[in-house]
Amino acid sequence: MGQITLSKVVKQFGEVTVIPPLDLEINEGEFVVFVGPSGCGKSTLLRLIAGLEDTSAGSITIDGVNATDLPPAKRGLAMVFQSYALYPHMTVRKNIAFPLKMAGMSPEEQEKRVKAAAGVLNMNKLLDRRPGQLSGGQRQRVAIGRAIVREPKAFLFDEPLSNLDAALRMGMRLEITELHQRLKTTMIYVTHDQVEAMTMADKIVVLNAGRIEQAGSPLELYKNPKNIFVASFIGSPKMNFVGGQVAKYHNAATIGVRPEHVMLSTSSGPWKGTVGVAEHLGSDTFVHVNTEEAGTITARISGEVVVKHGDTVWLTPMPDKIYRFDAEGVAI
Amino acid sequence: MGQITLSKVVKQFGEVTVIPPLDLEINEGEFVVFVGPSGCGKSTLLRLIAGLEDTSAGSITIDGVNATDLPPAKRGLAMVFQSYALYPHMTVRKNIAFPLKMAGMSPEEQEKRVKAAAGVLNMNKLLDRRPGQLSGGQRQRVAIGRAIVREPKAFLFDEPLSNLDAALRMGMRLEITELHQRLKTTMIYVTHDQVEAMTMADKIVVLNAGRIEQAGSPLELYKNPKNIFVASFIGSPKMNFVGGQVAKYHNAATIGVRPEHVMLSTSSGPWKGTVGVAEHLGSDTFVHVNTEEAGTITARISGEVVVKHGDTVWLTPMPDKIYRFDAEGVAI
Amino acid sequence: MVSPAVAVLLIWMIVPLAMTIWFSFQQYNLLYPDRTGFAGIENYYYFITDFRFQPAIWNTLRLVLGVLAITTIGGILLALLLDQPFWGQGIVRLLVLAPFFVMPTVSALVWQNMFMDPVNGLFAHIAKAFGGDGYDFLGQSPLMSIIIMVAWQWLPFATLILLTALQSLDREQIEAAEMDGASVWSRFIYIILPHMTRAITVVILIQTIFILSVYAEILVTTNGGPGTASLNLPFLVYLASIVDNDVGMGAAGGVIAIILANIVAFFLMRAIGKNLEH
Amino acid sequence: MVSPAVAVLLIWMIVPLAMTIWFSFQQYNLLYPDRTGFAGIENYYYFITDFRFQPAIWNTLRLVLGVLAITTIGGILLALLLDQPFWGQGIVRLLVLAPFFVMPTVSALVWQNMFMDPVNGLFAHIAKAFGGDGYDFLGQSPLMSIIIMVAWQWLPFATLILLTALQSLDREQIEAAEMDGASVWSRFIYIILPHMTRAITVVILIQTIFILSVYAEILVTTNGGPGTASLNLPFLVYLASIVDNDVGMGAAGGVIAIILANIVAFFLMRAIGKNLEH
Repeated sequence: MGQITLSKVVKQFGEVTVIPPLDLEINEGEFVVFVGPSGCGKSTLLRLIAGLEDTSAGSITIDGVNATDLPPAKRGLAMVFQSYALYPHMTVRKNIAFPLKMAGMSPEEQEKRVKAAAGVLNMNKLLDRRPGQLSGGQRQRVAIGRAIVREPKAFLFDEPLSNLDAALRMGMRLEITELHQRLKTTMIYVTHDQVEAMTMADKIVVLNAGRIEQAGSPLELYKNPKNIFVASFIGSPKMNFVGGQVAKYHNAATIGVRPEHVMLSTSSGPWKGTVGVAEHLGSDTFVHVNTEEAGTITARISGEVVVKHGDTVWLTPMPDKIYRFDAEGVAI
Repeated sequence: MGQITLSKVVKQFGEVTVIPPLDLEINEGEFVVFVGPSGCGKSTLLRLIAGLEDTSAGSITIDGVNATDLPPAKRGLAMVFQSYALYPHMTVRKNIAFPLKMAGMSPEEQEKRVKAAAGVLNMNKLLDRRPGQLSGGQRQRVAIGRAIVREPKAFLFDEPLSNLDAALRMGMRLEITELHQRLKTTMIYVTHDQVEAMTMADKIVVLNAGRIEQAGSPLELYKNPKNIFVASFIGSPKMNFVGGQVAKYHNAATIGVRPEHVMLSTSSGPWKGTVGVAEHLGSDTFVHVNTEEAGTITARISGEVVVKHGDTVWLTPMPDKIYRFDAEGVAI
Repeated sequence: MVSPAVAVLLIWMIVPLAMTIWFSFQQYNLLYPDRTGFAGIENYYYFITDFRFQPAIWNTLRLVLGVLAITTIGGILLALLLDQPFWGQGIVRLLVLAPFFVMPTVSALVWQNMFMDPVNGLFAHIAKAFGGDGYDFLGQSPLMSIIIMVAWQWLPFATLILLTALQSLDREQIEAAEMDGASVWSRFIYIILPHMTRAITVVILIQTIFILSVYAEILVTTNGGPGTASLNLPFLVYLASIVDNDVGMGAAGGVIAIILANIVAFFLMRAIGKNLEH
Repeated sequence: MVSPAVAVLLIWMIVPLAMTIWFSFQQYNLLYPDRTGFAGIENYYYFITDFRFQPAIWNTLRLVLGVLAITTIGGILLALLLDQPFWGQGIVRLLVLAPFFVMPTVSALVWQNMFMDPVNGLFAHIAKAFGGDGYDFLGQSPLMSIIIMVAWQWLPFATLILLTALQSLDREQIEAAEMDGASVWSRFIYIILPHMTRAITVVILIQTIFILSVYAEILVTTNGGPGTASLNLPFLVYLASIVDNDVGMGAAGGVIAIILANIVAFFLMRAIGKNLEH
């Protein structure tokens, strides 16, 4: 259960077309991440699937049933909101039980399901608190709990980690991935952070101005980006792009090479430059080098090479890791 | 200019001692980062240096002058606040000129300095806007501009990037580092994010419960952490810690090994386990393996090895990269 | 620096209250200036045993509760209505507020002469058009008439505060409830109403303070009558002090009124205090 | 669903205003019930040319401006004071609010009889203690006396709103200004005052609405006199309609008062509108 098909879905707000006709297939049990810069329509797309926005044209099918005109509650989906959207005047227990109460379930059954969900998310001790007394991570967990109890066909997540701090984000990322492995329910996840997309997704859908730029597995997108947009969006630090003579030499309008595919030498190489900023992460160092031939290039060096501001270095892109793009930015 | 010495500085709020006697030397032109979990006293320490909090005991010397009892304005330091603390009813120009106006500078001189600062930070076009009309990154820049015009002896930054999103954070990190290279003024920077600390600092000061756990260059802390606290705080993903029999074999209470120093094999090794979550970043993969001998271990694999949930794998820690800690958590 | 200023402040604020209490224990009638001195609880005794006191207390309570019921329920309905998007929203919102800017005296006159007048009032005309007879609102149901006048004046205030509260409700909460299968009614009961609780409290308490001291409307229209049918506590204090010239008894009535108001004030302070924390 | 409800609403809100306007163009004096019919602008003409009209307008303005000056400046000072940490803060804050909960009638009586009375008032006693003479506040400076009474009542409201605004000021802004070398005075002028601008606007406008219709205080104490020295617009409307029994002229005065109030309302709406956006 949890097979969702979008067919020629269009969304307009007044005169503005936010999503031009768009087709998308989400398979049962898949973890799909919509990723893109802000304003790319990823949240709107999620809200169309949830039924919180009406489609202007096209159809949405959930498990073979046309859901285009169904109200949100009848679609059998559960959503975790960016603001968590917990009910502030209810205890955690009541928050989680709310969808069950609305479904007219008996109090005993409600309590049983709440206990089960609390067990899964390890928050039995929080049940009698109110949202205002919880930390960001705990609220996040309650919001997920409220989604789980309904046993939905699919979970929808709208940037659920954007309000958490760096360390917590990593932990929750892992927890959601583990949850998916346990429940095996379809999940659709919206984020602007490509790291979240890469680490969590079975399938990433990269959106730009309402269009799907590319959809595929994380490694597929990393290895074979269809265009400059995807290439620059996926991977951290960002891919280096070089135009002009250097690109022409490779028969392309622009070439791209990822920082991890640039070799740095203190003696020789095709691109000579001086070190600007060197960011030491311990495990790696990101070196930003100002070259004459190729502009500012970021290189990632593993381990022990020590370079510092002002050093002269030479860079060599790995020949088999160079991406070539034509004048429209499409990969050749 | 910009030499700051803290000598036996103590801070108490009522009965609670936030900072026990603490000594610290900050050299001219250094980029020092105070890092630690929330509540470790890092912000309080910065505010003591700024003069926004009074010291309960001890002395603070700035450029050889005892500044312990000087009011903030007389210390010649400039601060960039976490909330940016821009004056909302003034234009950007007036915000930046405010310290100059307070110093009684002539309008012409003010305008000249504002223009210069705006040039450095590339925000000439924003001068007539108000803070409310700016994006997070632009506000950040204005706050830095307001600090620059005063030509202070040292800059103090209080978690300046915590309100920005992931992509912007990387860019601003680089900009602040470049600014430091250009101005060569002492900078003291507070953050809870070890990545910021590692990439920006000349010297990292790791704080815990008001005490300095360790101070040194990023690579020094990464390579030779003094104790478990520092070892687990520095580096991403976190160092793996193993106790029990395995540690005893190495004559230690606990051993630690970083994910990048764990080798993964599909055939043999000392620690056998099954893959839990595998996070694919493209350039690397973080594999979380549940082992019998050593609990859950995270390994970082570069490049192409493909493992997936449920696979059986064997892990080998690199023998010369194993950190040993005694029962008190101190490195042996 | 702070302490002397605070002391001056306390005197400024407290002395009038203290003086009222002091006078309430004095013999002090302007008609008999020679009779002075300590009166004990005599003033209180006479004020409370006055045949008009019990009706006044009951009328005060009826007035407050009646107006509160109309404005709070009406205000919630209006706020829900005005929160919907519709054409001409801005103008309608402005017009809803209009009664708030009409002076109480003017409002009372308009209602009395133009609506409720049994011969020439609008209601009488409407009744006649349907073959009925003019009803003497102020004569037959004086208190209810005053309740309607005062409620008309305060409805905009309640609406404004409740609308503001409604607009501060996180849209995502409503959407979450929608996804959770809550009907329109359930969303109102479980999400919207609890969200507005604090605003409703504030509306009730602030209005109570003002409605406790309703006075102009009674003076202009019914003068407390017929009999004691529309007499409330502030009006009784006015009658005692000005009409009967008994300052001591007026002061005693004032103290009773202040105690009543302060019981309300206590709750209002707690609500506002919570708001400030928030 | 929305449209008919909005229509009913409009009628409910607007009809009383429309009726007032209609009556203001009618001959309608209760003493001469046979004289009826369209009066043109006669009512307005007589109301405006009444010898009491000009003093009433000026007194209304003086009253509003006087009270606003005292409450706004006093409120800012009090708010700054109460924002400081000091011992007994909670109780002092509660007491500052006390006058707000005293009914206007009671407050007027207290001031009149216990403070301002030239023989037995507290001020007279103090003056005598210093060898001076009792000053007949209400006789000699009736308007100023009323301004003091009303300001005493409204000061707590102003203080409360301004204190709330002050407490919402980001501490880091003050600290930033401190580091930028701003003195206490500069911080007040450049940071604190601009931050409070909106709250000050709200205080001024809301108070204006209420002070425009001050009425009970005048009735209880001076009755508008001596002469026209403390007569304001609502009181003149009251005199015209009730004492002179001329409903038409009263309605004309009411319309003028409503226009005056609506000019203020216009600005208030804009300020509140901005607040709601915020």
